[in-house]
Amino acid sequence: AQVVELSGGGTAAGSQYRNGAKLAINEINAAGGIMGKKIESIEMDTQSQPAIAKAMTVKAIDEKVTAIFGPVFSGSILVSQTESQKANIPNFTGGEASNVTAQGNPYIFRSSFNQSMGMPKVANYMATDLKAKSVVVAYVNNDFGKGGRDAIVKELGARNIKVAGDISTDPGQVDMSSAVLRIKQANADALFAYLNEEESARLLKELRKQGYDKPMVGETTLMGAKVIELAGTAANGVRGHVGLTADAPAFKDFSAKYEKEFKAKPDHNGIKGYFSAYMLKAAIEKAKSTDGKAIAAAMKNSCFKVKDNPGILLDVCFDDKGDIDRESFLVEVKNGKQEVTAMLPMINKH
Amino acid sequence: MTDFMQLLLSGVAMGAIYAMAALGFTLLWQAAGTINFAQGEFVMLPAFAMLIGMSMGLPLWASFIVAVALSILVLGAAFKKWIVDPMRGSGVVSVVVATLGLSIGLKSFVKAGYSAEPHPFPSIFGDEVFKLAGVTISYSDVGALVFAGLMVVGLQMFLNKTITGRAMQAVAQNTFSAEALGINVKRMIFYTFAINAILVSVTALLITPTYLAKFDMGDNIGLKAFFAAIIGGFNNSRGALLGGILVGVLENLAGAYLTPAYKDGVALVLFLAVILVKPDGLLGTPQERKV
Amino acid sequence: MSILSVRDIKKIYGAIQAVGGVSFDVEPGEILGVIGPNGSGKTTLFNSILGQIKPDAGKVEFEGKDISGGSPLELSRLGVGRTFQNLQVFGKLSLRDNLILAAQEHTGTFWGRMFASPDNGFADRAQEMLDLFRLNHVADLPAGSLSYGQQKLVDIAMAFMPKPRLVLLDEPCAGVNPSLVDGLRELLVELNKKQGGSFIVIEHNMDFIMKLCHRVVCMVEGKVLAVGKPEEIQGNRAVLEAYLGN
Amino acid sequence: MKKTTLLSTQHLALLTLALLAMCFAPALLKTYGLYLLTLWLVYVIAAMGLNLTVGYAGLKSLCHAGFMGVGAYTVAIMMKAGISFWIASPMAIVICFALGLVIGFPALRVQLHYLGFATLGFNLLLVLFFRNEEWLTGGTFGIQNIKRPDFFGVSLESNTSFYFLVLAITVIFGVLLALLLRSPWGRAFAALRDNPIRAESTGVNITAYTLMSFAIGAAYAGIAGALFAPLVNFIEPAPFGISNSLLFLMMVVIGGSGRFYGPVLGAAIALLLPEYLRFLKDWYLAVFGFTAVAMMIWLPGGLLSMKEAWQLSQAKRAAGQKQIAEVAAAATAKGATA
Amino acid sequence: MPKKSSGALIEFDKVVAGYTHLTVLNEMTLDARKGEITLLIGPNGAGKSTVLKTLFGMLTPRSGEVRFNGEVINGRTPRQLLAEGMAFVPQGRNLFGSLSVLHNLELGGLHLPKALLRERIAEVMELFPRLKQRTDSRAASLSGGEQKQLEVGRALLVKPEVILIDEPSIGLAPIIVQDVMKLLRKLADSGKSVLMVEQNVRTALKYSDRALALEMGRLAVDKPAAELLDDPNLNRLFLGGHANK
Ligand SMILES: Nc1ncnc2c1ncn2[C@@H]1O[C@H](COP(=O)(O)OP(=O)(O)OP(=O)(O)O)[C@@H](O)[C@H]1O
Ligand SMILES: Nc1ncnc2c1ncn2[C@@H]1O[C@H](COP(=O)(O)OP(=O)(O)OP(=O)(O)O)[C@@H](O)[C@H]1O
Ligand SMILES: [Mg+2]
Ligand SMILES: [Mg+2]
Repeated sequence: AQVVELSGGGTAAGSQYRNGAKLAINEINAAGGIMGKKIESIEMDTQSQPAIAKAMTVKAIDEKVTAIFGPVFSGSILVSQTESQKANIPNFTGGEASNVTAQGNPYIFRSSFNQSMGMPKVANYMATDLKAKSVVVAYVNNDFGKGGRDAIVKELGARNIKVAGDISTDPGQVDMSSAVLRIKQANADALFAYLNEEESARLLKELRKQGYDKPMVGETTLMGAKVIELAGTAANGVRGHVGLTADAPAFKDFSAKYEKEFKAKPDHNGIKGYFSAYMLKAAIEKAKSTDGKAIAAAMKNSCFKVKDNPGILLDVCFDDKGDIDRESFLVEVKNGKQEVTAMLPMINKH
Repeated sequence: MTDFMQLLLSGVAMGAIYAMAALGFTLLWQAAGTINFAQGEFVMLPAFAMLIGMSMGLPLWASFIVAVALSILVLGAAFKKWIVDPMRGSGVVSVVVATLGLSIGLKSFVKAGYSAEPHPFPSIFGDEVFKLAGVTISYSDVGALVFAGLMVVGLQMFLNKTITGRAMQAVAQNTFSAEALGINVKRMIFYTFAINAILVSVTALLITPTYLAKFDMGDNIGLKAFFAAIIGGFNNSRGALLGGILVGVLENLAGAYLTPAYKDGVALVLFLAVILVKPDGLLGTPQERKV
Repeated sequence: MSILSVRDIKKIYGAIQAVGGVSFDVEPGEILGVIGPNGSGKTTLFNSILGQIKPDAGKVEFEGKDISGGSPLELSRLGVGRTFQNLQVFGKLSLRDNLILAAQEHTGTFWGRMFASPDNGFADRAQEMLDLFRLNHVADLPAGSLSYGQQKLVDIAMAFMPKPRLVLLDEPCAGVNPSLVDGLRELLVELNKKQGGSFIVIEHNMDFIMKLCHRVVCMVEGKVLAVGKPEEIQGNRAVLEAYLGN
Repeated sequence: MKKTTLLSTQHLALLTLALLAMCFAPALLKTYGLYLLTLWLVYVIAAMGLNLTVGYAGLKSLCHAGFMGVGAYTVAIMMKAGISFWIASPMAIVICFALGLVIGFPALRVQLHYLGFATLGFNLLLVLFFRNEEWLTGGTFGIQNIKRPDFFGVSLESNTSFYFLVLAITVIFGVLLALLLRSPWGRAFAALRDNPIRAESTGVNITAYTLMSFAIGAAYAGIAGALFAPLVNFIEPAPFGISNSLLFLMMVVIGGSGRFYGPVLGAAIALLLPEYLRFLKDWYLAVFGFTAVAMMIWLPGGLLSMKEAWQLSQAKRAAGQKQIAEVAAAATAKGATA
Repeated sequence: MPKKSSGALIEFDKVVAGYTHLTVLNEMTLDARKGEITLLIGPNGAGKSTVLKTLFGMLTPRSGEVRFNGEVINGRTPRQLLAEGMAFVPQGRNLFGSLSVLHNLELGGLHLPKALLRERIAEVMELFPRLKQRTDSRAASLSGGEQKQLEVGRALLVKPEVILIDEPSIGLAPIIVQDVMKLLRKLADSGKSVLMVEQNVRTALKYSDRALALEMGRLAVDKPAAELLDDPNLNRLFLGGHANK
């Protein structure tokens, strides 16, 4: 089952995730299913509310599903994963907040980096490539942004980079002028921005308007396709680290299929959904069982290769907590396109 | 100082946007005695209408005209016929809940039928900016302010200086007597909603470049506009402009100099201060004598 | 000592002086009439005395106690009742509930009423009033659906429910059938005689005022034009000219 | 007050039947159904409180989800600090009651939509507080792993036992509300709604009753929140935002505001209807929204006014009465309250 | 059912009408003639206002016929009747509170040519000097009697063929009552017709041609006004008990 945000605050992310997974499931079914069986999938909207997420999760469990995809929002995952844990059902999530896998739940698996794993890469980049001595951090005041902010501040500290400013913005904030003003006043060597796509676009536009000229660094959500579409030329020059990007060569095919199917560009959430479905397939095939315990066991502490499972797009490894590791990218936006400037290897050698 | 001016200016531009949305509320209150919780969605719909128009190859101005026509038809005539008329005399709260339902319905409808994602929207004033005394100003900021001013003055004149405008107010205040005096009540109500339809279309044209076309873009607009309308005075169109600009500016100043975390609370604090001191809003006329 | 003493009440609305310095006393057991042309400030005077509006100046004493600036609530609790010129009933409540409501807050404590019997012991008194004003047949209809005159009667009945010591009546006869007007007058006289209740009555019905009142105040343009016995007022040239016509 | 008996026999029979059904429901439902049923009861408690404020006392309060949040956070924070649920939940009620008194203050100054927005604003402030005061509320991360309470050593951790706890509390608070509404207070609240000016001059302390209607309404939201937190095991700011306050208003009005069972029905519609519509996939919320509109058009007085609406239409047909007479009646009623 | 028209201007023929849960008029039969002031009297709740509302199309009779100029008008809307020259001044508050006195008057004469409207407004102001002093005040700020003056003035603006007027004397000072009565008399003398409800019976009778007394939704008395004024039983008519059981 897919328990995702299809209405409320997380709609955009949830819809992408759902679409990605749907695409993968259709492909898998068209190719004969998993171990000869077609996948049935139910979609459930959490309305971006944990209470409903919980209802949907128990509903999915009542219907004896093999695995649960989602939710994307960290708060909702926290609720739904306790339920899926009780029922021994593997639960794939798109959330990045660190605490998701800190609960010691053997059935939770990420489809994207834990913030505490992605941020070191960004911090390294700022320290070595940009040689920044001070950084101003702008983040969106929700669990996603706050978690990222906490992680990066820690990493920057570890590298002796000064946090010259710590600026929060509201989810859905429209007017970024005061935030940009504060960014300028911080007078740091670089800006690290960690906001959702829409707000990122607005921030970039306002930065451009007020003539900000320092390096602008971010994570996935600062330079996704959507941001570039919304911010236009204002996105040029943005760079940073992404775990998943539709513009990397490995995702080109997927991108094209997604665009054809849904008339919209996929973002990292779309990839996560797509990946999750194929990951489940790989795990079931490895476990040779649809039993939740067996699937989970097949994934813990093990790696999967693209050459065996083309759908997972990149080689991945899971650790014992369900955190994911895989290659990632350094990118820069040039002429309205995201360009990959470097591939970063997995953090741990598996 | 430049920083301060920059903030002030951005605030005024933002405020103009709030004001335009607030204007619709004051209109519906003065001329139809209704509160429309779907007003934000009423702005969202023309935005999408224009988006669809443009995706079919129409230029922006042509899409705008189409959107206005559609708005008058759907948000004016159909809304009046299917929701306002049947609910006449059933009390403000029932109407409020109906428009709440409508707001949920319209949002979800656009989401399911079009897309859940935000879409960029071109500005009629372009993206250019110019500098004045160190302050960066964009043409769309100026445009929004000018339009808001024009709309406010125009609406105020229409409601108070023309006999049709006054007849519309009369209908809102006392439908029974209006009917007994031979005022064409149904037509007046239609005018009200048709004007509102035009207002929201213009608003959509001006604010969507900033807000981005998204199914839930109305949430934020609606709320701020309400506070702006009440701060300025619900029964006065000029109040909407004053209220909007006050909210816009103070929000910006608070975001920069106080705490950005409570930026959204600024409109509220201002609002509370105003209603406690002057319950009818800054420019509102006092309530009627009670006994 | 007078039951009510009003000193120099003033109320100005923009350019209009609604009440421009009015003073008078009401003796215990007195029925005082207030007359005057439309817009002469009678209702505004009432509202100022009762705290419904805040006068710009002036002092009001009830039974020797300064009540200037007191709220309608305090006055009601002190035993001052009133009726309204415009219909003021609880439109959605039944007539009986209207009556009980008018009295229920006058006994017991605020918290005690949370646990009190639903009618707080006023059912009988309400029934008495219903009989008196011939409203029995509509007693359980919502008050808002009564005819104008009937609502007016409800308003009057409500003022008398808690047995007030002083009642201010604002045009009680307007829209009331002549036979009931006579009944109302008899009621007031009786209450006045038996219980020593005092009344101030605004009326445009001269017949009623002249037969009922011990003393009449005539207001014009917010000021007292004349005070005196009904006969004196009736014969007063200035009053005739400004108000009564002929 | 014509009725001398507490309840008519018919009413009593129906009520008993409904309660019996509620008692046997867990046997027939799976986890999902039971969870939903419990959530519904929690919403019913909250909506009953709002019905008192909005439906009976006529004060447009749009802060109800905020109050519920305060209740939920109070319980969550206290339980995390090791304090028993049985101490924490009365605290939640007390704190919400006090907060209701505070937030009732604007109601003394302003009315109608002004009041609605003042309270909506408070709700906004509360959410900002929940979100920003991370030291206390866990900020946007929320508070996790909220345990369900024990009852004299019996664990209520299981879904069924927790359901019965919520059911018992719902019934207790329902009865309390019914008693309150029967007392002179109930009539005073109605007076407040109908004509506050007249009410004051008949000795009704509108200040006190206004504040009490807010405070008691808030207290109901508080207990609802206190149950919500252990039910979901996790709280964060989102469920206590303004959109849920609006949803509560919708529950009350769609069910029938100022009618005792209105919230029971309204909460069922607002919570369960979307669930039933889920088979419509992407469209379900759109259909739900439009259904709500249609219901309001059809029965502006709420679902429970169905019987009267039908009688009215029959009588109207018989009396040949036009819409305009209704308008006239409304106008007089308004004139009387204005 | 007899459908004979008596040639009167307004006729009620066995009209049954009322409100949702209540029948007020029980086979009411009455008529009013052109060029006369017809006075409707009766106890509170007798159904006087209901007669006027039914006539003006705000209630539709359940059975029976309402005729105007010999034509059956059951079910016509107020707008149609207005166009045919009928005007109605209801009981209670019927002003547009936040509009000024002048604008309230203007809305009473929406269909008059501009110049004529101005002239008529001037006439009304002449008649009610108090309104002249308060031309630009919001209607809601006026005193009770001033509001009534405004309402009556507003209805008289269009000089309707038939004016239905419900208790014009409520709240008016005696002098003004006289003025209004004289004015209505003048209208009637010039060929217009007036159907008036009044509780201020003795004064109203002096200016009326005919008096109809209602009792519990029925016509109890139909006499020339002068005759009734001298009737020693006048008071009995008002003691007629309740309108409905
Ligand atoms: N709130 C207000 N704003 C402006 N003017 C007011 C207000 N209240 C009263 N007035 C004016 O004050 C004057 C006195 O009004 P008031 O109601 O006291 O008269 P009244 O003597 O009761 O007249 P009536 O016999 O017509 O009832 C009137 O001219 C009225 O227009
Ligand atoms: N809007 C209404 N809804 C229901 N019943 C009504 C309504 N208006 C009047 N009635 C009832 O109809 C009856 C007649 O009312 P109506 O207003 O015609 O009386 P009336 O003769 O004009 O009395 P009054 O002299 O008091 O104005 C009354 O019993 C009243 O309760
Ligand atoms: Mg008066
Ligand atoms: Mg009448």
